[in-house]
Amino acid sequence: MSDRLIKMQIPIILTAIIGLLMIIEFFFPMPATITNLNITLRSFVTIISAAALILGTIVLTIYHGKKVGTKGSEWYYSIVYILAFAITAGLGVINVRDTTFLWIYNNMTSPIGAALYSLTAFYITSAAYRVLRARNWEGAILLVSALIVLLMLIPIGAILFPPVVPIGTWIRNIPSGAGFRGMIIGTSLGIMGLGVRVFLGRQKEHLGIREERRGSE
Amino acid sequence: MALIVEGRLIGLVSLLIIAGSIIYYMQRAYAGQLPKLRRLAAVNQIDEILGRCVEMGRPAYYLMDTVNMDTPSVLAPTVAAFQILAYTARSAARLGAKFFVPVVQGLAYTISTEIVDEAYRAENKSDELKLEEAVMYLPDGADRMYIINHMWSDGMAGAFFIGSWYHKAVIFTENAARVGAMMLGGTDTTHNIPFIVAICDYSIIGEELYALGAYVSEDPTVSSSLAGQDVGKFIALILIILGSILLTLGISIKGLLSM
Amino acid sequence: MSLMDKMLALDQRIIFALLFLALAFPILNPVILPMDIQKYSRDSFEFADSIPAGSVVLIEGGLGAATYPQGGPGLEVQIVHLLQKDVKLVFFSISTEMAQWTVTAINNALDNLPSGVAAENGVNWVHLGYVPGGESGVAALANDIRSVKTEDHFGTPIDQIPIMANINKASDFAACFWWGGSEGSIPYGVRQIVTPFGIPMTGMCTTNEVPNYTPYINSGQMIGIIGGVRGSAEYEYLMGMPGLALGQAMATNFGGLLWGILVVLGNILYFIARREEGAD
Amino acid sequence: MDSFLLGLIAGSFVSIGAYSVLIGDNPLSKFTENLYMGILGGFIFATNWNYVRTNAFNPVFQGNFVYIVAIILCVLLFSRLKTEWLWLSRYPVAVTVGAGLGLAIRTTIIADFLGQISATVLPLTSLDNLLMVIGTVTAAAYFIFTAQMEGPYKYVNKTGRVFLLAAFGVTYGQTVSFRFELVIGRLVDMLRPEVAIYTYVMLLLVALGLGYGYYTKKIKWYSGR
Repeated sequence: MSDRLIKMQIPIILTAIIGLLMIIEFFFPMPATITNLNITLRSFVTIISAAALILGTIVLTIYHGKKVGTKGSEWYYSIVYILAFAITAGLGVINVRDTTFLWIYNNMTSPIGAALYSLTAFYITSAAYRVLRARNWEGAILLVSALIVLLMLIPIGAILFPPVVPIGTWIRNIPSGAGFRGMIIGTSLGIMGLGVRVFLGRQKEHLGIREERRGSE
Repeated sequence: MALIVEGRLIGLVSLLIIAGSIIYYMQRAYAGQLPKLRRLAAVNQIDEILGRCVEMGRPAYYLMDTVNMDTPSVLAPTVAAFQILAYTARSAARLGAKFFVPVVQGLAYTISTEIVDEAYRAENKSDELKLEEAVMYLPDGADRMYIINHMWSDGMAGAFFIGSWYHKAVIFTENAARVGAMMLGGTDTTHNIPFIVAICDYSIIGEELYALGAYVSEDPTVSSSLAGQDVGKFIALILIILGSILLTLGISIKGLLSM
Repeated sequence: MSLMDKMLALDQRIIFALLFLALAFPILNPVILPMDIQKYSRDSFEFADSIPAGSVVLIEGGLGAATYPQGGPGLEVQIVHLLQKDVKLVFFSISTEMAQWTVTAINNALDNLPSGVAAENGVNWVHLGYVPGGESGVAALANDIRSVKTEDHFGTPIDQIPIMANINKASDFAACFWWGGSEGSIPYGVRQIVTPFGIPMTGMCTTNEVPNYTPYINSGQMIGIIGGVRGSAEYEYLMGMPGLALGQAMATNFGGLLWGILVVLGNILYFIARREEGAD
Repeated sequence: MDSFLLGLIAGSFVSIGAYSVLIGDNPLSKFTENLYMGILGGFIFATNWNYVRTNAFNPVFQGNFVYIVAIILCVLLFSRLKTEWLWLSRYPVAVTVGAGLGLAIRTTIIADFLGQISATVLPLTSLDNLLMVIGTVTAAAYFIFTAQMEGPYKYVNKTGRVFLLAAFGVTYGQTVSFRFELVIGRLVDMLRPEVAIYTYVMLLLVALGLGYGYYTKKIKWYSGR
């Protein structure tokens, strides 16, 4: 077996075969063997993703370990990481339903997660002050529709300026609905184009392969 | 037993037509007949941003946000983001820009490592690459703090926000803007695209994301496939306009569409 | 750098601090600004208000850890509202976690009850607890309560509970309140209680799910709906019982107003700056 | 002190740490970053290990040998630990990308492509319907790559962009009010009567510490653009 075959061609063909299996199963009535095969393949995908996450955390821990070992810049923070990782992973591997493990999750991870998620409110406001300016007609459209919809949604908006409710609802349903519909139609075609190119092996960057260009534009 | 699952005939037919025209245009390109495509400015902007980073001696970040490859709707934009990453990493290697790719999911992390490694190898700059620092796995969620902190301490000068973007879009773009980076953003998710468009210096939206992936392959036969996608758009436009006119006259084609 | 340029390039941390203050202030000191009541919330409230004294109603408690902050305050106020009107309440939940949260809602409501209102467990209200089986469980409950539940959430046999003496079918109830949260279970109620038995129903869901249920409201299968934290706040407002939901809604108000003012200010400054540049 | 109250206080403290990132890179945000990354990393490690164990190893032990393939694919992933073997991970990637793209294509064609077309086929009897059709058509035409920016297409492209921008503006406004609720939810927990005192003390300590650091220039103050 040549190097090129196992390093490149088989993965590409495998991608195409599995992809086509999923598509064919959807359109044509299939014998149970094929449906079961597809179900098994999809469960493989979730198992692979889970294993990949294990790999990721291991690599990250090695990185922090090296940092502590070589006393790299700001290595003391890495100790925080390693301690937190060791305690949580240790408790969790022994028993995922361990009460301390769940306590850590519920009272440390989810509040930080929620706080970080809510950072968006701050950045949205600071960005709005900076960029939502009627510099040109494009900016003006963005600005006006954003302001009207926000006013419609906050409870006091309709008291301050009653027409925002019908106007806001209209903008949300008609122009905005139409814009997103057009975009979704385009995106769906983009996905199909991507699929054809990947299945034909014309684009294989996702496998880490990038061949020399065939010619220049 | 029916030959085709009920309600999916038209879906299959349109898929075959669209896929067929994509393949047709790619075959024609092989024979030397290239369709005339509109330039996507983003291709040049990638190099512009990286050039700025080299000039200022500061790193460029390539962020992809959600890369859960077991979710089909996320996978497609992620694969497109990998295609653009392959080009960007190679440009960065050629120009000598410091390049940083944090990834929040294991499989995407493995792929990104390979892409970046391959890119530097292709430019014979493997010795300039510290792989474990250039491509990093960060647990999904914890990346928010890591990236914000490092954006400020590194003083990054360029950023790419490409892929399937969710709530992190506004967090990262606004921080990058405040740090003073030049940004190119592109996504196909409907909920967070406004922030990408409003905050980034350059943006690509929806289908352009996939188109950029094809453009940067720098293979004219690949980008020719975009002409095939256009056939699909023409079909959609004709169906909508004709269908609406017919419906106004009292003839409905909706039954036909859901066959 | 002129003052104008400084204002235009306002440090983001000042904006963050202002936003923190705008959001925290209403939580600490609930300032009640007038609010526009959405039609669906008003319909739902008026429906609850129209239930005659002495009748028995069915309440599904489907709020969980994620949805309780939004719907909980509303459910608590509704319990107070109905008990004050001398309506008898029968609770149930279609998951174990939600059954526990329903107990929390009942306890909080009883704490806030004005003195003199009768609220005895078993006489004025009963919590049947967890009903397994999803939609088929609801169907079974609607047809014959005793086929699914023999004792209530606290272990008292149903036959010893006074309120349950004449109750065994959906048709024995005057109304149904479906606090679905984000369970997506509202259709169960419509299909298994409203359609077969003709019991009028209203409910609550998270804001983003409201559009999913508008078809039921338009067809008259549901009478209004409480949507998210704003719906809960409106219930509190209509009852004149300001609580956590109203505080949160007011905080949204302050935040939204700050956002709007900043955007408008940014634009005004931008235009003045551009004019000055043009004049130079 | 019961573990419930302790949890609320811990939650409040780490939230302050998380919010400190708003100032920019500083020791507290760095500490919280590494703490959070460690906990989350440990959590991800443990839950996914549990997932692989129950869904891949257990079936094999029960005699379902197909799952040996899954385990092999997982092992191939670990080639990442040695750069020369990286190409081995192409096999698990191929399986994932193939299945994912296949699924994406088959859902998008019916739900997005035909679904949106079918929803836009409207009787042209009202202004709203007419606008809906024009908006959808021009927004879709905005993405035509074979048309040059000249002649009538230029106007179609511009009109499409108007509708797209209106859609983005609406989403911006809609997101804002929802995101405020997130901060409010966190603040409600941090300012509960029984927790508030700890929150204030912690805030004071943080303010003093960071203030001292910035004043003595021991911590770098980043000025935003």
